[in-house]
Amino acid sequence: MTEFLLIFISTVLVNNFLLVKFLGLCPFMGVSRKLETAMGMGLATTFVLTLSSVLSYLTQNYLLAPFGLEYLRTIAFIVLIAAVVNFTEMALKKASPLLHNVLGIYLPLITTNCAVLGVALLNVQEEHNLAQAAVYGFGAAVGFSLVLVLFAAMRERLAAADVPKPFAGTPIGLITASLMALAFMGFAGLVKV
Amino acid sequence: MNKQQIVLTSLVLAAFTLLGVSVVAFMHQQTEPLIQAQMDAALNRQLAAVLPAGFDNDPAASVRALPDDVLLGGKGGALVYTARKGEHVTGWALRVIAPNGYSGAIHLLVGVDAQGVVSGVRVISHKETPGLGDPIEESKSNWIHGFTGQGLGNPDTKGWHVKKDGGVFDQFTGATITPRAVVQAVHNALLYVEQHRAELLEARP
Amino acid sequence: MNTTADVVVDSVNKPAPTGPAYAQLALDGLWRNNPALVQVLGLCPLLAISNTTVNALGLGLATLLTLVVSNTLVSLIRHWVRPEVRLPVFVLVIASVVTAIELAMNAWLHGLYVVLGIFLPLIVTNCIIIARAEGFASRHDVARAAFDGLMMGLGFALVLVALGVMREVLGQGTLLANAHLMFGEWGRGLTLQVMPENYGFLLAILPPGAFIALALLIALKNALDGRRV
Amino acid sequence: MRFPTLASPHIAPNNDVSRLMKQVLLALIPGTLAAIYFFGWGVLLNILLTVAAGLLTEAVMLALRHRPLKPFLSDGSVLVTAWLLAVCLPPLAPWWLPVVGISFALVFAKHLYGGLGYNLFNPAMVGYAVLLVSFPKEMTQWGLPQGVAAQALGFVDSAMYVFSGHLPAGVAWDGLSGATPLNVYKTDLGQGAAWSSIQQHSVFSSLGGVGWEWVALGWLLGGVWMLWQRVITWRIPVSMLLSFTLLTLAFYLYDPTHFASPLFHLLSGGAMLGAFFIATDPVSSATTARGQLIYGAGIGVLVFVIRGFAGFPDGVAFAVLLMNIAAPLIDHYTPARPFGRKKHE
Amino acid sequence: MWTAIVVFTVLALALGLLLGYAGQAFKVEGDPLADKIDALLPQTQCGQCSYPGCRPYAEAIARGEADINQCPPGGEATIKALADLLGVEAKPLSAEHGVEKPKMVAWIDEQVCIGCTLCIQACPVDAILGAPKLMHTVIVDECTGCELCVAPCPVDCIYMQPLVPTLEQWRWPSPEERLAIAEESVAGSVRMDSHQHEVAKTGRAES
Amino acid sequence: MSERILYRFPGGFHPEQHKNESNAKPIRRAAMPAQLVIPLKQHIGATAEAVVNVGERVLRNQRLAKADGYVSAPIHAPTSGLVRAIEEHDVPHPSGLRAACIVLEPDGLDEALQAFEPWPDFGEIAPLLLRERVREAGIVGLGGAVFPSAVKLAGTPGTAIHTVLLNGAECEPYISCDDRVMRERAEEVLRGGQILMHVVGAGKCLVGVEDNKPEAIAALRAAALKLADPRFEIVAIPTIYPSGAEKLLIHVLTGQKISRETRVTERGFLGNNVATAAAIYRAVVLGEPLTRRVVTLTGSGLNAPGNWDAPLGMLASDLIAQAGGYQPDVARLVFGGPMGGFALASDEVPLTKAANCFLVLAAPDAPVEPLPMPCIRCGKCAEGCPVELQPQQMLWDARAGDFERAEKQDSLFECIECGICSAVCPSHIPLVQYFRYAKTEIWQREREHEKSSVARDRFEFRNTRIERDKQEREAMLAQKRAQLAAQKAAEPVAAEAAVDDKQRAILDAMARAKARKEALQAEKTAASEDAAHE
Ligand SMILES: Cc1cc2nc3c(=O)[nH]c(=O)nc-3n(C[C@H](O)[C@H](O)[C@H](O)COP(=O)(O)O)c2cc1C
Ligand SMILES: Cc1cc2nc3c(=O)[nH]c(=O)nc-3n(C[C@H](O)[C@H](O)[C@H](O)COP(=O)(O)O)c2cc1C
Ligand SMILES: Cc1cc2nc3c(=O)[nH]c(=O)nc-3n(C[C@H](O)[C@H](O)[C@H](O)COP(=O)(O)O)c2cc1C
Ligand SMILES: Cc1cc2nc3c(=O)[nH]c(=O)nc-3n(C[C@H](O)[C@H](O)[C@H](O)CO)c2cc1C
Ligand code: SF4
Ligand code: SF4
Ligand code: SF4
Ligand code: SF4
Ligand code: FES
Repeated sequence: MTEFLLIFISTVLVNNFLLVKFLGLCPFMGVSRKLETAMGMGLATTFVLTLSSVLSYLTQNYLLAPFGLEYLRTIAFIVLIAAVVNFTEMALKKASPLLHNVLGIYLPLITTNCAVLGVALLNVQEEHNLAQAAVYGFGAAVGFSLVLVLFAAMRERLAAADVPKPFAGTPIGLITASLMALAFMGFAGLVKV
Repeated sequence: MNKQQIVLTSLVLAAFTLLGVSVVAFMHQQTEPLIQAQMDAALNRQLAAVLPAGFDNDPAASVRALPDDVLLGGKGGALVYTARKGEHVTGWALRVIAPNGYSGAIHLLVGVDAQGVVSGVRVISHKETPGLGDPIEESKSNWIHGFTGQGLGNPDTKGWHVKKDGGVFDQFTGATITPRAVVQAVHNALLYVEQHRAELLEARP
Repeated sequence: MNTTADVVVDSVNKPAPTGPAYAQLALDGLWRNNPALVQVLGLCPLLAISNTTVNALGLGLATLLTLVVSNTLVSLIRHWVRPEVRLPVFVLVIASVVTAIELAMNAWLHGLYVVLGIFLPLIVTNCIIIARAEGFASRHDVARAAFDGLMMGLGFALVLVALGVMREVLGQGTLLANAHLMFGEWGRGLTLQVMPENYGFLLAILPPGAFIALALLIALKNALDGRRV
Repeated sequence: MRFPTLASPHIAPNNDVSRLMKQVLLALIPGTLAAIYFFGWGVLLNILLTVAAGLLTEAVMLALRHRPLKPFLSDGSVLVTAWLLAVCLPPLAPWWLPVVGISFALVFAKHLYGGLGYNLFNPAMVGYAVLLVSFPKEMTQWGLPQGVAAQALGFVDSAMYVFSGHLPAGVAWDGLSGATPLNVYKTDLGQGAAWSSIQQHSVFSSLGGVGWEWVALGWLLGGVWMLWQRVITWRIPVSMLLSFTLLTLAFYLYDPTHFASPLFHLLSGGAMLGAFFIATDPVSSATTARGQLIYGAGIGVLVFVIRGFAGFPDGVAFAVLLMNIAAPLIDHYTPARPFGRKKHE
Repeated sequence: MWTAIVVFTVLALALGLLLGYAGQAFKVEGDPLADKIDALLPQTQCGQCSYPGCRPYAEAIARGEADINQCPPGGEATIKALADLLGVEAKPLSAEHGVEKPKMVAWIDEQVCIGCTLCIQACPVDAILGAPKLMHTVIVDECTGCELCVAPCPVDCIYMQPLVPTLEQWRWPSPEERLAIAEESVAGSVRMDSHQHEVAKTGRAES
Repeated sequence: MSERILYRFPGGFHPEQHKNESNAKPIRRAAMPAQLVIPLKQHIGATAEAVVNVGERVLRNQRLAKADGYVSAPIHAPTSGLVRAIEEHDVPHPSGLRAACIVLEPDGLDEALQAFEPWPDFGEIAPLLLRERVREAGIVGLGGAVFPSAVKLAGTPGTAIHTVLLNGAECEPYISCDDRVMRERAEEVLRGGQILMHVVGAGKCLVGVEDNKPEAIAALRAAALKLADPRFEIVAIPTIYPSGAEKLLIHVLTGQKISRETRVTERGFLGNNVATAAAIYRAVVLGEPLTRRVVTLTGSGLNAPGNWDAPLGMLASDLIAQAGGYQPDVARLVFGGPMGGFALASDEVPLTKAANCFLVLAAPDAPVEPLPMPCIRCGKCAEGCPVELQPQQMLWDARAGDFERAEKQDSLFECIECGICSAVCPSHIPLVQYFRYAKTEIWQREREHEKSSVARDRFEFRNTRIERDKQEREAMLAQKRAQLAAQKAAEPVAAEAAVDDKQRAILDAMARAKARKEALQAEKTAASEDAAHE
């Protein structure tokens, strides 16, 4: 249990995907202008990320490894992710049209979110087992969503700020992200592995 | 739902998969031996840096896992690479762990010659504070070269400490923990070699 | 937004009825619609792999190559792909290209391959590549698609290298450190000590520094554009 | 007859920003005096350096942004930021350290956001954190307090050292500097020592650390005065100190060998300064009443977590920055409950 | 190599079936986005956006063909609303499409009007009353101020006049506007030194 | 009288009182000026409709304009004279816009009309009739909100009023007209209170007066004793601005917190200003319509501050001349008090029913607007806000143009525009200005949105019409051709008629929809204006 907790804390706070590992930055910068949007994106990503973390683990260990096809990992994973995303969309539409309305537009964006493929690849690199992969994927997603939502709230406050012209928009967003990363460095050493 | 469409779709996708995978698989066949060679070469370069010069075997290939031992860091995963000249063992490279760095474990490769003298040490990975604990890296400072030529009696046990603790090894300004941990780990590796010399000389992977 | 630019370009450029002029494509990729500075895509490698010039150069070139090849292939196959599977097929093509490049780098530039780590396979999800495949290559002829890939790739790589230079010089005071990873042993001689020996503003090579460096570059571009407009 | 139509209300204002800032500066004096007494002239040098460089940076940035110099240079906020950063820096730090810190803080954490009032992060703490991660060597060389240090430097010698790095003959750097109590605590605990044995170290005293406790009490005094003057409200300092004390107490009671007493935690490092002067920075903190309680409590928890379990000896700066991140969201979820409205309306 | 090809072909076939199914299931119906955009446009129907009316412009935005800053009557507020809806950065009004002007209404000089009905035909919202050979009047409440009736008038008797608010419709100026008004007003009514203007401007959000 | 437990409302502010300048001398009766300018709208709601013609001679108390709708009030002549004009004239309004006024030239005879039958024994009169009298007499709230009193008296169906509240707080600095009215006409005020209790069937009348007016409290208590009516309770409340705001006053007196959505009548309270009560007394007992009011002329810019009983329509310049004219360094003219009032550009504006004060400030007391600095989020404004808002958040919203957030998240419309936040802000930000702007901007956007929907409907309708016309024309052509070919006649006419019917039906439907929307809109605006002033 402690082990899972440590993995979770590590992925959410210490090695946050966005601020430390630099994965998933495009949607981070792109869909963080409004709090509501950011929440939708966070929810959708959490679901897809956790699911694809587990599925990619299975693919790696039951499809690629037995046949010695590890070198085709990237292809297998990305196709898998595309499928998962497509499916999520479909399932959502069937199960809850309301939720689909909220999340629908974000789902396609997730295919090209580095974090999803990144989690799959890192699971392999860190030699996680199934349960670890699941926690790792979930933790990464929670870390992603947390930072995304906090960032969106900050950017909303920036709307009235007197930001110098050349820095308005993306640059000041990046500066904010930078100072967030600086603050998150305070968690360094929280989990010693 | 149009079934024909679906089948067609999947066929198109399959066709492109086939194409892509074939190309990659072909590429893989071509590069596989090269990659293996590159990986060996990289490891060999590392080993050569710490092992005493003049071996003629492939130390990368003569690798053996070592059982857990506090002297090796106590976290498992310790390895030993043996260097030989002919049948004669000229030294070992031990992959050990310094468990008590400032921010966690420091992974080391410690080269020891057959006489039990350090022939070279390298840090493989660490999480110490950049700018404070990282002079242990070879690329950042020469500090790590300070071990070369030292053995168990030279200096004596008291000397195997950082200067602040009365030993002979330098610490860094503002950072004692990291060098302390490394010195201790190297010393422990020497002790391990001393205690298991016979075993190390004989064992073959 | 790419589409908007394309429309404008289309209307501006009369002599080439089949698509935008090459000069326009070059201008777009390198400056006006620069993938990193304007579209703000491909941020992950941009920030993760720009701590040294050599890493930046390595990944920049790999991305450039991927873009050219994938744009070319996508343009070639654009007529045979059904709309429902367009995205998966493109992704597949890109993934194949990237894997091939990855294998090649592993074989011939092993040191760099190790340093770039997972960001090499992650080129697959670099949003620029899919964006160009979708937004440009799938609608234009092979030559233009390839050229667009080249220019977009160059635009990206140049920004990546600029970031690498900024961060390396500021952060550790050197330039082209570890050049041997890319150029082999003779590359060691290329490393320059730009700042005094013990210099080091670590922030520049830490994560916060990456964000700031990119912010400064984008702001610089905005300022330059602003003055012209 | 015609008259100018100015905005209501039509009464003269009785308060302004620079007055507020001056009150903060006044409140900083007791703690600062104590710090100078215990840690030497380096503290004063730090303040002079940050203030000078801060004013210069502010002026340059205002000019670049085409904003009027006079009202903003005289609002006093730079002085507060500079002063607060200065007292967080190691005394006798090389001159460029405070200069780089304050310049970075004002440029990146303040003016790129639009200057006074618009920054999302506490500029002083941004300066401190940037210095800490960029120059850990310089940032961890702390002067030993009066009574522990073997020697002491006069003002001129201090200035000489700060600007040139040369000590007068016969003075050794080791006699002047050493680890702070929190650093000793963190390091020794990390190496497995017990709290009781750690306390034997010369920098510890009965309350906190030698000197540190008086400095902390100085901040407390200034803070209480600010409360009385209504410069700050009680919510942030009280909730922060409360959550911090409760946590340290709980852990201390649970395992007194491995956790220090709440008293030590409160009276060492930046806890007091943080509670009254830094967490209370109005611009970057939460502003709703309920939000401020959450914000303060969050800082208390984070200081405890970072001091106790993460890599840095003191967590105040990072805790404040982390809660700065959360402040807009906290404000969003603690909206006004207008007069007469029920909770869930 | 052959294992690879076989394994992946099977995988692709399977996924392809699923994706094909998904592709069929997800055919986009209608364009709800265009409706949402149209609801934000001022419905002046003036065509300054270079589209024949608000709805076509809304559809163009929804298709990603038109930028959000092309509607001068909507001005800054509309651009901001569109930016919020679409999750993009707001930008200043595109100069080539025009400038934001105060709200106007058409007024017909009835002495001059010859009753030609050309303006009636031009008005997109039927805001002009009148019959052939009779003088025409504008229904002020219906007029959107699109100016489309001005050009067709053969005797140039249609003028655009600023819409004067009634006491009920009057809106307080924002403090920024107030300062701007004060700046323009006759000297002596409000005196401010130049740096006060500067400061007032600093309070204004840059867009 | 037993001591009542008083409650403290959140926030609040202690401005300098400046009451002594004007409250020392008794109310003086203003001399009739040469001209009266009587605005047709002196109340919240629809503008009254003039019922006299230019050139017509009118008598005092004669009705000049009739109420136009339920939420409206008639206007009566304050003296006899000639109607010179009905035209646009400067009126006291922050916009500086002109509005329709009746210009009356007094003939000096002051011939009166007995407008209504006096009802000294109002206890015998049916409440309904009394309410009608209040309406006919043109009585509106004199506490500032000028809401037609008869509408308020109708209460909320289904809830009984248990307490009549007479608001004598007069919390704004400088103003003392209510103070003088309470001192000099205490009995009228209380008799008015009795009428109100009778109309709404309340068993209690609370009179809240800030404790900085001890003479008024004493006078009221003496009057209550004299009337020997145990239902009155005269309560001295602490002097904190804005204790006169109705819901805050109720909180002070009873501890109840009533939110904006709830009308006080729904909780069984009827609140009226003390001067309103006195006016109701005069209308009922003496049969006089509302044609005069007591107004405070005060401030350091005046030579002789004091309170005047003046006819409605008298220009401020005439009033000020009677108050000894301006000091040489006069700098500002404010309509109302210094906290909630607005500055006037000209003194050529008439006294209206809303005018409780003309505040004339000399330069030293009328600081140029101090430099606004950026908001430092210090929260002083929130601390002072009596309705527990977060002004700094609303400011942020208003500046970012995020009106939706201001309204939904930050409850902009709860703001009572008391001005405390502006007064205490260390950055000197004119916060209330932002809120007034934001509120009116939101209304304007709603209006524009309405208008654009209508425009869309009309545009689409026109397009379909054109399309149909075209088709019809083509159809006709085709038919003519067919006719020519087949020589048939009767059918097409019927078809055309049918189309016409359909078109008319659509037009009718549109007109109906429009009317309904307008009605809704008008109601909403009236309601929100009302709320904003409460
Ligand atoms: C942020 C921070 C990071 C540190 N990182 C290290 C480190 O990586 N290695 C180390 O030996 N000491 C590190 N230290 C310093 C130790 O806490 C401790 O001060 C030092 O090891 C004691 O050395 P000294 O006795 O020379 O002062 C760090 C201190 C701080 C504040
Ligand atoms: C908020 C804050 C307030 C501080 N106040 C003081 C102070 O008053 N006097 C002082 O000498 N050091 C002060 N410091 C310095 C910190 O206590 C010191 O940086 C911290 O203990 C880290 O030093 P170490 O890492 O060497 O332990 C302060 C630091 C922070 C972050
Ligand atoms: C900020 C504020 C202050 C007010 N102060 C007073 C006051 O001092 N006296 C008063 O009679 N009404 C005051 N009012 C108006 C009351 O809320 C309420 O509208 C009035 O008492 C109703 O009586 P009326 O209809 O007779 O005017 C104030 C309103 C506001 C919003
Ligand atoms: C009570 C109070 C506390 C403050 N604390 C800080 C602080 O911790 N750091 C800082 O940079 N400025 C501080 N300031 C100054 C000012 O708010 C700061 O410069 C702004 O953040 C700059 O926009 C403080 C001001 C006040 C009134
Ligand atoms: S410019 Fe605006 S108002 Fe005019 S037609 Fe286009 S969208 Fe409609
Ligand atoms: S009357 Fe003229 S300006 Fe008004 S809507 Fe019709 S065409 Fe446009
Ligand atoms: S009082 Fe002024 S500066 Fe303080 S929070 Fe309110 S608006 Fe901002
Ligand atoms: S004006 Fe509005 S926001 Fe300001 S204090 Fe008064 S009620 Fe609160
Ligand atoms: S490069 Fe776009 S999300 Fe990582």
